[in-house]
Amino acid sequence: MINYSAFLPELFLVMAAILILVVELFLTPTSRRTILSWIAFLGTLAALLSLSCLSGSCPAGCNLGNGTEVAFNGFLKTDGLSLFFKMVILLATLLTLLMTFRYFKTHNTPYPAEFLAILLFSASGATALTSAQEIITLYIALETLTISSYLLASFMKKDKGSNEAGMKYLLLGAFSSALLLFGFSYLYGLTGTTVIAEIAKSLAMQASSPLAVFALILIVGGLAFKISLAPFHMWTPDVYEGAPTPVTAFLSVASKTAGFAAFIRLFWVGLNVPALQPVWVGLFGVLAALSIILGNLEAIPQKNIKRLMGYSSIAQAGYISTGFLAIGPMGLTAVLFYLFVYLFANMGVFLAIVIVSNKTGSEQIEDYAGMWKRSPLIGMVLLVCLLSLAGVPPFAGFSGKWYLFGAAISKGYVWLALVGMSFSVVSLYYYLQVVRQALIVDPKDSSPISISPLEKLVLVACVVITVTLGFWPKPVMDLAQAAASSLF
Amino acid sequence: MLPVLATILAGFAVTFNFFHAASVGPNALPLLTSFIVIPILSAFMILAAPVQWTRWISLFMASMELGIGFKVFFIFQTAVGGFQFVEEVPWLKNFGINYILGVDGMSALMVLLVACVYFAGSLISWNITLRMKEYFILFSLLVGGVAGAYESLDLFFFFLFYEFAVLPMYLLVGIWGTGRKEYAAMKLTLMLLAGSAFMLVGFIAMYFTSGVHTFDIRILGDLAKTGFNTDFQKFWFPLLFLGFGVISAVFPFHTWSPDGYGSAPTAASMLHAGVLKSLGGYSIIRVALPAMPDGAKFWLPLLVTLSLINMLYAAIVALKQKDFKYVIAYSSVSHCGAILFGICTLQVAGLNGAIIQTFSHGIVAAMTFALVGTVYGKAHTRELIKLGGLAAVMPILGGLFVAAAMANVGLPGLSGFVGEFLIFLGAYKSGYHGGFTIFQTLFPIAILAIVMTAIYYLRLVQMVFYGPLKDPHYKDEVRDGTFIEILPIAFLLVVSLVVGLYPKPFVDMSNATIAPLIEHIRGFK
Amino acid sequence: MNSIPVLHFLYLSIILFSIGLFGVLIRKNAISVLMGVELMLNAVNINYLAFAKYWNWNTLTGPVFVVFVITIAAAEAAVALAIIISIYRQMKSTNVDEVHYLRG
Amino acid sequence: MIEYSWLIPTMPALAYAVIILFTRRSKVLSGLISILTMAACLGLSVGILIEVLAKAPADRVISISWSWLEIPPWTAHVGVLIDPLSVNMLLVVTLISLLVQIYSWGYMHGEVRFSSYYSYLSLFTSSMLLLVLSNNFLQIFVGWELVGLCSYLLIGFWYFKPEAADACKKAFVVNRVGDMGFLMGVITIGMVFQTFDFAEVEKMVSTGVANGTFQTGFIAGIALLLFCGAVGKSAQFPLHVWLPDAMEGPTPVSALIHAATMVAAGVFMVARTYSLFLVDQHAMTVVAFIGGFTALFAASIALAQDDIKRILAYSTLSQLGYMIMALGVGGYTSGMFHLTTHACFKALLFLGAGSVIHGVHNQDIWKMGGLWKKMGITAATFVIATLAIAGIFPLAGFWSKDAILAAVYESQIPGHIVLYFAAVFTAFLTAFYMFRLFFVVFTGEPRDHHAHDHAHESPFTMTIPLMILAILSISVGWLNLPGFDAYSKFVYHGEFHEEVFNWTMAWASLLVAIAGIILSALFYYWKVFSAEKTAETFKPIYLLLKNKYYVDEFYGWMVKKFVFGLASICTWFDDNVVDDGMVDGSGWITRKMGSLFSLTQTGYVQNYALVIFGAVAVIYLMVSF
Repeated sequence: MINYSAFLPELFLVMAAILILVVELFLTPTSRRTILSWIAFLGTLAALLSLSCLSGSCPAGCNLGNGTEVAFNGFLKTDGLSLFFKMVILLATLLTLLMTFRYFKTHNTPYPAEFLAILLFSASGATALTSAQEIITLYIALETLTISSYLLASFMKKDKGSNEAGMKYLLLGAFSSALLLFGFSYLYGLTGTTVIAEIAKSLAMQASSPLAVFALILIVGGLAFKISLAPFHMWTPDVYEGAPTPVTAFLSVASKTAGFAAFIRLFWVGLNVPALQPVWVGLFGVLAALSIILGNLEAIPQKNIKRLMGYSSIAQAGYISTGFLAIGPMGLTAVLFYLFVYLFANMGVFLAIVIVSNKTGSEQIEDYAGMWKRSPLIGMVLLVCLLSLAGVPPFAGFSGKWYLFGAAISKGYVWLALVGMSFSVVSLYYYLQVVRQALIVDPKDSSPISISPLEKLVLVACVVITVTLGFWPKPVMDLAQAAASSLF
Repeated sequence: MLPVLATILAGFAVTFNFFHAASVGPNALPLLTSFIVIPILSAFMILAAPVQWTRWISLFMASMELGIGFKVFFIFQTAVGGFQFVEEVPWLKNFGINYILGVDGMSALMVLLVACVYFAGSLISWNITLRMKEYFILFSLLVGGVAGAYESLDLFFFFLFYEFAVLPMYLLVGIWGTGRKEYAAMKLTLMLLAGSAFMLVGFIAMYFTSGVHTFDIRILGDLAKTGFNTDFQKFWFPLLFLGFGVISAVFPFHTWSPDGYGSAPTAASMLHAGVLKSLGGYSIIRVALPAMPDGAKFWLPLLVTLSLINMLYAAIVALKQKDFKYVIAYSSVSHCGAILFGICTLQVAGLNGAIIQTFSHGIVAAMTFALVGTVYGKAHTRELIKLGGLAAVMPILGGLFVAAAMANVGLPGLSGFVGEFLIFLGAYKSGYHGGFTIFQTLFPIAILAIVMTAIYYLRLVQMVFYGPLKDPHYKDEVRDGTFIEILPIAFLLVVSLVVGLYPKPFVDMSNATIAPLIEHIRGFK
Repeated sequence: MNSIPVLHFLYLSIILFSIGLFGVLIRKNAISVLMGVELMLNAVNINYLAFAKYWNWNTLTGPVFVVFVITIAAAEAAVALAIIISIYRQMKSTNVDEVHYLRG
Repeated sequence: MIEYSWLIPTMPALAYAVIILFTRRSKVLSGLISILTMAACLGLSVGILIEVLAKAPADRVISISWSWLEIPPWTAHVGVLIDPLSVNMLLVVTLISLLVQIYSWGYMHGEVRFSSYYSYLSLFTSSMLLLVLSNNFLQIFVGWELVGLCSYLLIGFWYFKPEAADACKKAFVVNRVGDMGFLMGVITIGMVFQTFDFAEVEKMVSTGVANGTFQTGFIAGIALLLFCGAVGKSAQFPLHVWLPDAMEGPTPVSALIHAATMVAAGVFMVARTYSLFLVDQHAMTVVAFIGGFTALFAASIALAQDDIKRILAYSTLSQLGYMIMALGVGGYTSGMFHLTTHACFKALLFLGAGSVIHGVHNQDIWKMGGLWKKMGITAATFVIATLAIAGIFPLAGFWSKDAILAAVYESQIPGHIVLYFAAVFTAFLTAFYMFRLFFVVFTGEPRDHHAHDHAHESPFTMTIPLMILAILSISVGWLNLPGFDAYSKFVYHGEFHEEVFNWTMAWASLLVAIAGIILSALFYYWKVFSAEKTAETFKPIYLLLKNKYYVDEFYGWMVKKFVFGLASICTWFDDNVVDDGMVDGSGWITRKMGSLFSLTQTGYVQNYALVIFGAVAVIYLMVSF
């Protein structure tokens, strides 16, 4: 008897995807595709709601779960941690869907159904990844996520950029997952098991061997690619720029989150052994610093806002890694909280980008001039979300950074915190360039930008959440702590 | 005129009387919280209300703020001392963050200062027309941030409010500024935040090193003996001093200040120069000194030199400025140097002087910037060569400017004198009692600064107001200040006069903070 | 079968992996790059089987993994070819160096 | 009466506030308010005088204090000190101010800013009285600065005149230089003795010196620091340059501030802190010689000036030098006595000059002449004052000046003989240039007929003060008639000791003075000698004197070269090195690095792959080795 509730959200997603594909068969090419959007939306929503049921706090009082669900004799375990990750990912998916509706108004494609389906598939991959307790499962989930996102990235067949993005993402992704697998294979060779907890056990018994280190580094390389940690970050700007904007948004949040989930499972559980731990902790210190520095520096000269966001996301990965260094509940809490904050800030920005580029057809920063006149709301969103990313009070990014660096410093990484803080000043420079265009410069053409009520709602929500979490982080912090406690 | 006065009185009366009954005693009304909330609330009200109400809302709220400011000042029990009206709300237990507000003598003065400048500022901005709503919203938010920074006793919230105040400044300068406004805005923001980067790391380091895992300033202050060993203090004090120093434009990190103030809109430069800038010295006294006295003493030679350079160097540079407002900006830098100098004396008199000077500089700088802004609004230029003889067409403003200049020069009877005098006393004393003898040689140099100040301010008066009327058009075009323009300036002048004529209550208040602090510090090497 | 020690398999897989790597880094044709990746994956497979032999066959872990790898590699290849085709449609070439419009 | 003494400085201050805030519109009201307050002050002062005289000499010192600011254990007070010295000053100040204010009614008639003028006068008097009544160093410094402010405002009263604008700035800054020293002195006192109170400090000094806690040199140092202030305020060499320029202000102001009262504040301050000076003879010597030198120096300059007010200004300098010298040689009483008499006749001279200027609208003495017939009262009073300052028997100047000469002669300080002869020679010069002034202005033929025809006697508001002052200039000296000695019995430092009047010396100086008068008569009345010819013969000396020894030029050069030179250097440094270099430079570098690094994003997919592989390889090598 399989415990379905362990992968209930994934089920919802997959079923929704299949349903979409099936329904699509019955539609004439001319008929409207809104129903598909609804299916996708509801499916994701259902998955999201199922999380609260699984966490044992169902509003309807169903007793589906009590926080931890295990299936496939332990290969798939849905605990508090993975629930939190799933929540972030699903929220990201929801917002991505919203963007998609807007996006396809102008960039129309003959295959909306496929797009939605693939999006849901890759979302399901991401969510599954967060609860994988075993390497094969982890790998499969990962590939489900990435392979579908290759497709998503290159979905606009007529668009050069999209194609190029798809190709680069694919080749490099395949390459890095090859490295990852190679590393896994040696891990298997060293331990004879693929269950992460078992690996930890058997590694703890043996001394550090060059082979183990080799495997470790291969794994770091393969996974760091997914969260675009320097120097494995180089695909990020190109793909972010080329891919359709909703996909960029999805990648920047969902797949990053999944990547971090994988990291935490593998390293904090599997490789957290005396022999190896110092190696990878030090390694991550370097990588984090490198991504913070490179990401922020290279973002400065950018003209295209999506590319800018690409670089910024590299830097953000670096920040999150500083928390990842501090093994322990505090670090984990910080990471989770920051991911949540990052979700809304980033999504807000990308939604704004989609809306604006729908109107102006441009993604150049200087075309954001005079948003304060054309659409004050978007100006507001850019101000709040970007500055939250820069970590300026009173926005959530600030408290997020405070906890991250706090965690890092608590483990003695003062230098890393100093680097991070100094370069968040640099980041402020390029974020403010956008804000400057949006709020200070006068518009070239001051035709107002129309926003649908739903989008208004979401934008406002992003702003409100980002501001409130700056002042009143408690609710989310409690959630994150609960999640973290499931690991320690 | 009448409606304005009515609004002011109404607003003032509301808070001043409302808090009367309840604000003393253990479970008081949240006096301090409301002091932060009012400006932020006014921002939201302005956002919601139709545009023609904007100025009135802002004025009303500012008057309410003024009421609270005076309330705090009056009902603060100097004899009792310590932190009063404390409000404590647990925020994030496991991160040791609590929402703690409270004022001791020093911050009570600062609260009054904030209130006064906010009030004057919202009057000075009366004639803003461009994007009026946004202007007043940002302005109020700025005040909210500053107010919070002066009241919080928790490093997290201190930092949060401080940077919260920096942000609106960027837009205020960028949108409503003059000259190279965007450059200035970016420079100001980046330099201030760069400084604060060190602060943040330092705070967190204190948090973990202290061992008790708290951001409560009161507790951290007492940990100097047990919590922080000398090496820690030696390492972190300079970084904190740097972070705080950038706020109060310590050499060589002062250049944001002339450009920033040079191009900021009047009210913004008033608030920034008058209130936000003073945060630097304030936080050194509040955070750095109590927690790291050894570090302070170790680095004293360097810090003293820096502050002296600030005083003299800025004064000298001010001598050559061609822009009316730049002179004022540099003079404000120079005065902040005096404040730092007073802090570096580590003497009762000197530190009291620093606080009084902080207060006085706040009031006086605000007054001076208000004057410059008003004159600029009438003469449409700030180039000193083009101005001249304006006293003929604007006698009242001219007279007020002379008064402001004298206050800056440190003329007895105005607030400037008290602070400077105490600072020099402290400087001498810390030399005399065999403590830090470098002062005995340095304080004559410090006093030299008052001569320099006199020179450049009188030069300013002469170039702008005295002599024959440079531009004949002014004769019939330029009028003297209107009631609305005069009111805030006169108000600030009166405050400065009161401090100058009867400093006792103010000094008592600051001493309520300083005397224990000195006792605390004296126990160290 | 038992005569061949595990180490030899590992050498083989390393060699294979390197060849694949070489292909990925050097070959200009997108298809060949893809094939390079496939080679690398195959090296992985060899590893797994070798290690599976080294530990014990009964827990099927190694072989199962190999099966999954092959499947996923196939899926990957399918997607890859689709993308490469649509690129070819656009720029009449599959040379990876000609696809560098996104940069800087 | 004494318990109301605090009213004396407060009332004028209130008058100032009232005028500034309310009655600016109405000239009459403002003027009346100001004058009446001053009358009230005078009345109070007289009352206080009577009360003090009633007391026995021992308990004539009353001091009242209120706490001004406290930093335990250390307190600064604001207070009132009534003793003969302050009473003396009170009378001088209130009396002269009253007269000058009455006089100004006529003189400033038709001035647009009449009200502000009177408000400033009130403010000045109030701060002057604050200074005079102060019982501690801090308060005296406060008053000191405030009178400086008023003098700034009043010199620059006609701010639209560029000269006035320059002059007031100069006056303020030069005074500030002196005040620097003063401030240091005050701070040192405050910190060393933990109090500012005169009496306590005096006590501590006397005991401390006795039991050797303080070595005399230290006290002398403090005394000299204080003296810096006096040098600035009383315009002694080398800080004398501001006073002549201060004549740009309205003439009554010059009479009140820059002749009778404020400039005397320096002398008063030295007298007030006398015990500090007495500790060490070197300090006294410095004081004496600076005074003596200034006296001679200024007198010699006065010989070659043409502007009626500037001549008087230099004579003021020289007379102040006299007083300082007197204090320096220990002639406390004589110094203060000369201060008092000088206040009367110098005020008279200035007011007379004012009335002349009022008549002829001109200040150059070579455009005047023969005014005797036109303006009789002015001329008559003027000649009295001239005789008084020349020190002619039995006018006021005679008695005070001779007292000083005697003091110098009998003093113990090294080189007092030199001082004595310098003083005598100064007396001669004084007589000479004062009568030169008188003859040129009032006697002979009118030189500028147009001006002469329009010349007229001033209104009674102006002439009445002149007459009162004339009477005083004659009679004040009699307070100290030999044997009577009312003044020296009243104002003295330490123990009162009888001074026998030295008649021979008196006659000698009288002869010198008369000689001076006759010589100037030969030049400018009978025209036996030709001034022009003499100037030709001694051209270098003449030019030197005419250009005031080029001191102003020297200072101007110094300021230009050093202060502004330094300023331009610093400004350059600030703009280029600190701002463009450090701040913008770091920004520039960051941006450049950004664009540099972004070059690594070549867009070639295989480069990226290579980087990934390379990174893995490098990391592995780094970790394993």
